[in-house]
Amino acid sequence: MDVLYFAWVRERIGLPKEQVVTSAATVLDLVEELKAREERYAAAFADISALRVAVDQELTDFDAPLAGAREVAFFPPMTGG
Amino acid sequence: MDVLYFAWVRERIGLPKEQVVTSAATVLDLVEELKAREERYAAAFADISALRVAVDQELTDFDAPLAGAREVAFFPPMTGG
Amino acid sequence: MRVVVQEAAFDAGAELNAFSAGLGNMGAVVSFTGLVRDVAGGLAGMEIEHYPGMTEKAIAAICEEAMTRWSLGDALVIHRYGALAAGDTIMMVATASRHRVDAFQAAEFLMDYLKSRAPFWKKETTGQGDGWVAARDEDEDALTRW
Amino acid sequence: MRVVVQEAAFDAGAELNAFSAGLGNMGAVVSFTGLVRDVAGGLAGMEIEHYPGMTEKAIAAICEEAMTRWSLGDALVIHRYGALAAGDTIMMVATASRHRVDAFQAAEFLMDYLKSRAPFWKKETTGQGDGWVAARDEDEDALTRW
Repeated sequence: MDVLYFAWVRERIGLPKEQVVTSAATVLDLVEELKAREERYAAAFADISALRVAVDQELTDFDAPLAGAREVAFFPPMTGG
Repeated sequence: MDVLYFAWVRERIGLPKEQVVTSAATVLDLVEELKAREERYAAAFADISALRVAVDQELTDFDAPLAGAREVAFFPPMTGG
Repeated sequence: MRVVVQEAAFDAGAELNAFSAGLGNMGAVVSFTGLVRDVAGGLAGMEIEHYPGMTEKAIAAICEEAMTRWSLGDALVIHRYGALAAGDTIMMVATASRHRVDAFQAAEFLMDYLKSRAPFWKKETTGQGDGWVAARDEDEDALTRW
Repeated sequence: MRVVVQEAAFDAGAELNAFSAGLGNMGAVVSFTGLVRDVAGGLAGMEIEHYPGMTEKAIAAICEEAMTRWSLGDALVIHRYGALAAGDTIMMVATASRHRVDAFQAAEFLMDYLKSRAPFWKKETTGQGDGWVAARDEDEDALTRW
């Protein structure tokens, strides 16, 4: 599965995209796996209320299932317009 | 006093502007004077609820006083924009 | 603040760009453009009559009211009179503010007041003859929200 | 309906004119233009990051929602990403309708959703360094009215 990071999440983790092999059932499970890896992930995901997530390019919640997902993206609240 | 007519009021009365010598105390008094003149005025002013009036280029009501007024204008509801 | 009442055509896009270029520190620009539309089909043209002298004063007063009600960096109104054809630009309004809500609200306010309080009258010409455009009750009612 | 996400600068006035020219029978056009503003003074520039692929889809979905909610003849969204300078045009929205209320409402709806639901992130560069622009609570709250 491709995992993408944008804005300050990308900066904290230090890369825009990576391939992750996971059997995480939900977005939140994936976040817990990533946080357990390294301090930079733990720092980026310390407060998920400050984050948003998209699964296959659709905004969703952290309890969304990951079955069949090809792409998960984490980022702060958007500031377009 | 200058009396001005716009849009279909102008068309019914048949002129855009005329000088009127009057001692009418209010706009309504002036309207009654004009209606008494000729049929075309009576036709134009038949239903004053369909008309608007400005005294010295400020929108006002038909019971507005005319003391000191230099210019009175009659017209239908505006359709700008 | 700029109010223009003119017979000549104008370039709404060029006006929008000039308005935006002069703003300094305002990030939000809203514009409204009104075009002659051929509702029923067969419109040959439109003639807009106005009240020279009162028109400019009435629009300036509406703009000043908008500037006091909202936090605006600038406001622009251009309104034509005389003969227009289907598709022609009749008028435009532009407003600028720091946050978009002010610019949107002020532009709607300006339009609501221009529709019913600025002395313009539209006459449509069709193959069946001429007719003065009737004021819409909705336009008068729109003023009650401000 | 046209959605453009691009790095290059664009001419908002020319886009407004092209949009208005293609409308046929719609008399009301509303546009919103967002400019880079230097709120605190000393802004060196802005960098806008986005999510290629999702961005276009998210904006198209927002536009389609607007087209179903209001009676619109057309809608346009152009949004830039990459490096911008103070005063640059970041994005624009345009809507067209027969009566002005639809165009105004739809433009405000598009802006409210673009602000908080299209995947763009702004970073400001000043003499004191870089900083991501924080989302405003008002922008999130604005969505509740639709």
